[in-house]
Amino acid sequence: MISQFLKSREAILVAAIVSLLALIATRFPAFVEPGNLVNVFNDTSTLIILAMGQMCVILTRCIDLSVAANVALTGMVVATLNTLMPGLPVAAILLIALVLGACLGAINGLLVWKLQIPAIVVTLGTMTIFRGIVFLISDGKWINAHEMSAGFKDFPRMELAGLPMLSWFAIVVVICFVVMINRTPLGRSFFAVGGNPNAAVYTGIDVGRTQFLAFTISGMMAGLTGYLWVSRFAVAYVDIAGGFELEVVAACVIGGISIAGGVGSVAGTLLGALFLGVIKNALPVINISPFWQLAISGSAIIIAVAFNAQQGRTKGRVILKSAEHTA
Amino acid sequence: DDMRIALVVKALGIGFFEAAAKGAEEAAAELGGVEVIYTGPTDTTAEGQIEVINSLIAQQVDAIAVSANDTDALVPTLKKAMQRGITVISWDSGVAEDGRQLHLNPSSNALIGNMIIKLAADHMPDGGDVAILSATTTSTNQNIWIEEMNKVMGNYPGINVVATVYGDDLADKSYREATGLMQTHPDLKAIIAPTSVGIVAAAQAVVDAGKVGQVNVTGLGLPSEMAGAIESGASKSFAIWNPIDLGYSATMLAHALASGAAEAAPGAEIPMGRMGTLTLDENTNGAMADPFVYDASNIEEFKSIF
Amino acid sequence: MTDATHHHVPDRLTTPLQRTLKSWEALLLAVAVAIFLLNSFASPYFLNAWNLSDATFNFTEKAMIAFAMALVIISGEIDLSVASIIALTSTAMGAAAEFGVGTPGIVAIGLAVGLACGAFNGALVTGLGLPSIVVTIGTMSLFRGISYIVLGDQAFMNYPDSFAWFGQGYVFWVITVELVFFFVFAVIYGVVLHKTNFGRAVYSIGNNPVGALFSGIRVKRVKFILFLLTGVMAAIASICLTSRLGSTRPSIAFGMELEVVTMVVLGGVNILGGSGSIPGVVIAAFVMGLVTFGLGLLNVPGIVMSIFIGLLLIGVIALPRLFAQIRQSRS
Amino acid sequence: MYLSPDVSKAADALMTDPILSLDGITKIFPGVRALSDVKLDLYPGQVTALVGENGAGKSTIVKVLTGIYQPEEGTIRVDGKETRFPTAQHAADAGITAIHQETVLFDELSVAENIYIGHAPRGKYGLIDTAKMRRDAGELLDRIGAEIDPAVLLKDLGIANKHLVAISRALSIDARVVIMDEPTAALSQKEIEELYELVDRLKAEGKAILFISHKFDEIFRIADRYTVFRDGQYVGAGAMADVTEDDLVRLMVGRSVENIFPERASTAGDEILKVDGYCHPTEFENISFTLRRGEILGFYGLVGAGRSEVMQALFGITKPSAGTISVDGRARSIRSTAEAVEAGIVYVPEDRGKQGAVIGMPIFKNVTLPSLGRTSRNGFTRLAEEFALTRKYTERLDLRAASLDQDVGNLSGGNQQKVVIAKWLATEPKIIILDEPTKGIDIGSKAAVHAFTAELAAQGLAVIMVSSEIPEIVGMSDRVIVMREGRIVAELQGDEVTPETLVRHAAGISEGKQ
Ligand SMILES: Nc1ncnc2c1ncn2[C@@H]1O[C@H](COP(=O)(O)OP(=O)(O)OP(=O)(O)O)[C@@H](O)[C@H]1O
Ligand SMILES: Nc1ncnc2c1ncn2[C@@H]1O[C@H](COP(=O)(O)OP(=O)(O)OP(=O)(O)O)[C@@H](O)[C@H]1O
Ligand SMILES: [Mg+2]
Ligand SMILES: [Mg+2]
Repeated sequence: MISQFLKSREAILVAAIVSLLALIATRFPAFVEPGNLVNVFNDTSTLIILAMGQMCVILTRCIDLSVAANVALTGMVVATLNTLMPGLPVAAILLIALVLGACLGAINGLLVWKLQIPAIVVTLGTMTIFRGIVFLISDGKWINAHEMSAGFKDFPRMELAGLPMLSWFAIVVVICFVVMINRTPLGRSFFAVGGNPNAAVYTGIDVGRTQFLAFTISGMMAGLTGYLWVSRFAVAYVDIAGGFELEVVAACVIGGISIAGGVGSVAGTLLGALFLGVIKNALPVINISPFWQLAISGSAIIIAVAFNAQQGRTKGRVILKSAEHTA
Repeated sequence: DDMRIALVVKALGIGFFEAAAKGAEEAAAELGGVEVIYTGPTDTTAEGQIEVINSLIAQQVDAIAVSANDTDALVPTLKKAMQRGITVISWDSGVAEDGRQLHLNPSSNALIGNMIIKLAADHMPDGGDVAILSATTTSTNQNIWIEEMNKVMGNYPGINVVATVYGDDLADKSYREATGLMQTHPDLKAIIAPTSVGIVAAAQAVVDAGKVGQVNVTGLGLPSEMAGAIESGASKSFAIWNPIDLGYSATMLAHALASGAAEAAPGAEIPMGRMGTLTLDENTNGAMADPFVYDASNIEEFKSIF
Repeated sequence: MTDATHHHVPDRLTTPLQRTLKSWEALLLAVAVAIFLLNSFASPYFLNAWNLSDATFNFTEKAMIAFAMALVIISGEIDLSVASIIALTSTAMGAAAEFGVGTPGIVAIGLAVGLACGAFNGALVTGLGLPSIVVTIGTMSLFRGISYIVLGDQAFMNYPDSFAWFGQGYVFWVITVELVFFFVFAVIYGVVLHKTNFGRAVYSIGNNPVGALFSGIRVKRVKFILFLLTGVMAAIASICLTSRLGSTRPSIAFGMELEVVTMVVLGGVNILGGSGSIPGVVIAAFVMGLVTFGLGLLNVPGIVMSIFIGLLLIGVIALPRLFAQIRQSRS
Repeated sequence: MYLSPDVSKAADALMTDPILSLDGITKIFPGVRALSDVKLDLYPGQVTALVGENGAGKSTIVKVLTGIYQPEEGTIRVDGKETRFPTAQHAADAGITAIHQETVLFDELSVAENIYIGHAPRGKYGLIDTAKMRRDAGELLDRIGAEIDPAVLLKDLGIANKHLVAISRALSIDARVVIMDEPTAALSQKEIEELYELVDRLKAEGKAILFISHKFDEIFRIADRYTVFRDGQYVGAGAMADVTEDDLVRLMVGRSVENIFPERASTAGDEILKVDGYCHPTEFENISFTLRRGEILGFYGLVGAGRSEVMQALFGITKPSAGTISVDGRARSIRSTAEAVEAGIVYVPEDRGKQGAVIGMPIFKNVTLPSLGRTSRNGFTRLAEEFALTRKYTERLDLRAASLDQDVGNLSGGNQQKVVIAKWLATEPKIIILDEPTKGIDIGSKAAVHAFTAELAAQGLAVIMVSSEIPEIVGMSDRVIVMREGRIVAELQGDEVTPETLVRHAAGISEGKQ
């Protein structure tokens, strides 16, 4: 069991993150202080939440490029609602964000399910459409901190047991996904649909419906993130989370979710997101010129993926008895 | 036919430019027979602005007044516009000399450079570390102001600029950069953000880091967007020129040139309605007015205006 | 089996005309014509040779990359790093120009860097067997990142005057150099994809890479060449764009990769590989160019245009399927 | 045919009511009428064999029965009551379970999950009860005598064990009707025997069994009744006891198939291929043999012996770690499939759908893919030449298709195989490797493939034929090489080639023990 874990992708990611932290600590010891690690986790929370949703989609052999636009749209809607009805309680805002996000995800899902349009095409389209709608409903204008109610802005910052609410959201989402992925028929059917869609049909799993649900879940996470993002940065505008979709996909892939579907784990995804989060937070503080950051994170993605692939490479079949021990 | 003047901004949706558009409309109303086309890309890219300008050329507008995302990249397109008989001026963020007839600086660059460091220094009697949070690496005006600021640093002994970072005029990136600054430089006394997006994000980051009173955020911002930061104390003061006046003046200048009432030559004096006249220097640059400082005493009054 | 009575198997059941009429390209052409007509009615400035000529800049550079991208996508891969290759090649060319290299030298350096970027992608994809979508998400950051390292907040703008020919020159009347490039490459890529053995290999790989390998196709070599081609086409687009802008910043062409992919998909190329055509991509380029130019004349903000493009992308694929489903459920 | 008194038992069976009864079923695919107006009855406690040529529609009716396809017309009755199966789940709920022809399993899920996906036992809060699922799976696997840990991932199993998992999955549903579509194709002799026992047990439990197979010995061993389809149509049914093999074949093919293995005189000429000391780190070692012009060299072994791996190395798919090869006396290094084709070595793979045909491309483009150099000029394709070349070889093989422009994916297995063979013949190779050329192919096409193979050899082509079917090996080969666990263990010639010696070498049973 333990030796199996040590050889797993998750263990390697843990090792990578730990050595990364050690490396950073040599240049900037304060980075690894618990307080700062909490900050890093908090900052990575949105990436974690989105990556969880994206994981479901990628497991079913699809991809959701519209998550960042969904974040922007949901964020703008809840921010607008907040300016119009400052009294609306945060619970209601959260509910609206979840439902709206899920609906947007369901649109993607329906197009994939009912019309069998490839997911990358659907979400490439909805990504621009969602952002366009943000522009239309906001008329291109920003909603700034002073226009938002205090309750709206303060919620993700509220601390519970030393952790901000934003972090707690990420933790709860991860726990929910662990249960959902491992212990519910839906979670298992994600693997079945992505691993072997033909076979899934034979076992009575509706491939399209499962993909639809994956998109809906991804959308719901994007909706949740929409509120968290807007309230955390206290601003809503067309371009928020611009280009974030690729970072979310990168987190999944680094975490060992196979882009071909059917392979991956919640723990891997979480670690993939944390890996990126640590890099992103560390680069500005260890005095690396801002101009180096892009190249470094690009290299990190390539190296992680090359490493992952080397790890997961099928070694071919072992037929020779003499080869069995070495393999 | 109405004279059509296009006000091309860095990106649609930014409060500062929305206010400028108001000023442009005011000028148009005052002049009469002028139609203002307020347009721009949706993200701050030169390519986006070029596409917009190309379609303005196609519409044969009479004048283009642009706040540029890139000093140089717009030049060929704007040159083409001028070849087709369109008056081209830049305002706020300038275009290289070849690409426009004149440039309207919101204020003198030297003055702004001095202003932003002075605002920080005023609240740092014992000196200390300051850092700069800029917009994109390609933003013309930010780069110039920072350069001007560096020139006068000698006048502020004890104050060190320890870092310059770029938030790309994105709220989240600016926020993260500001957070990074406070971590790397625990003794940081002030963050100077000469951009209206960055300054708001930096103020939020200071509040979230619990460093209100420790780190002062200052620079250039809009009263409407900065009201919260002043209230929370994250920012003690900041400056800005009046964007309404800026849009108004740009429109007046464009009209004057396009109607042939004035010519953009070094030393020329061009009337700008209620804003007086603009005097062009040898590079056909002119400056509008001094930036105005906002703090707790006057923020209430201005926050509903722009 | 020689004695068995032979069943006659005809070559084909449809005529070329039938296939053309039923094709995606025909549908798309109808869309293009409709947009053209709508534009002519909507704006008095639309039907003007110079304006239409200016409008071609909206798509020529993207389309040149789209041709190579179409081949990559048909082969079942994707290259998201093209916009970053533009940035890196432009930076290299700018640096060369700073050192006083002449136009031919600048162009040569641009092409070489594009080739190198393509080779890097190709090596990672074919050599290490990594999924191209992930590799190119990585190199997308890496290539542009290198550009940022070199340039930082600076710009290169000392291009020789003759360099302006590529992006600002006219060959004849309103016919721009870029438009000529566009047509030349359309023909080259159309012939390569549809009329050569190489093109056939690309299709076979996209339909079934294992089957192609087991049929004696050099799958890795073909894929590697395809990545080289996108690298080179990105370099050529970079030459045009840099020449048109007259300067280089590391943020050049930011986000262009998705527009290129959109153009390819709108052109009827199956994103999952195996089918698609160059004429389709050519028409898609015109459709996108006409939509953005037509809406631009009405001063519609770019982001609203992108709603139209997004709707077009989904609609053009969804509507025929929707009608087919409705027809099926009726019968 | 008349009922003799000694088959009255079989006649009795006709008296019981069927559990499941299909009538007038029609299923149409674009351009293909896969089933037209067929009927099929399944009776409790009896095994019904469904036989027919490739493409007769056997698998299609299985899919109709299990809710994967919806028929255009016809009725399905369970216990006399008419029902419909809109999804696979509905069929399962009605007590119908199937072992499909394709493996319908999931590599990344555990064995237990593979068995129970879709109907996993639930525990608290409706969550899957993993522990119970593993226990139940373990019991099921025990029941069929499989020694497989239910917790391991499916991808870690060999092909035979995967098949056992598929069988367990079918049994995990408490079914009254069990369908087996060519269940023995991937199993070894021992496992096949165990499967027969299982079928007997299920019969005793009163289940109705539908058994699809191309192997006649198997059908006569376990079936009680038969139903025959031909070209998507029902042609007959009855009791097994009333028919002979010849009768069945006549029903299936519409004519009698005389001689399965062609008479052929050995035509072996000069040595054309010499393989010396081929090794691979994990797959095989020290493979040396020679091949002569006009010779058919059989490669026999149990499934998993590594024959395909050796052949794929010869064809340039995998690289050997040591060893040399020479073709026509010239040393060659084959590092890619393209080089293998250049050297005149071609390979008809075992896995037709994945490796053989390029599904999604039309027949003619498949056939000319490796011969483009011949049909093109200066690298430019010429369609007329392509059609001509395709026609030449597909006609020789009597390919049945709507047109040469048709997608190979719409062809039946046997016809796909013909396209793949045509593709290679068009390259005019020197050496052709046939990997399980008749696997899953009906008896009529099988005879055609055998005749054709003999013809190729007679024309001077050197043939390597990998096969797990002993009659085929014995009937066709001039010489046989037997492999076990990645090694050559015997080379047999002439009278030495008997079923007994083949089995003994392949299983590693020493002379003495025998
Ligand atoms: N999804 C499909 N689309 C189009 N045609 C199909 C499809 N599935 C089957 N067919 C066609 O239907 C016919 C019957 O195929 P089926 O698989 O039922 O044959 P089979 O009797 O099982 O043959 P085999 O013995 O080779 O397994 C064939 O002509 C086949 O090409
Ligand atoms: N563990 C496995 N999982 C999935 N498929 C397998 C597995 N092992 C073998 N197969 C497939 O089963 C088929 C037949 O078995 P296999 O290829 O193992 O035999 P082999 O090693 O080629 O030896 P031989 O050709 O001597 O039977 C092939 O298509 C092969 O790809
Ligand atoms: Mg079948
Ligand atoms: Mg085999």
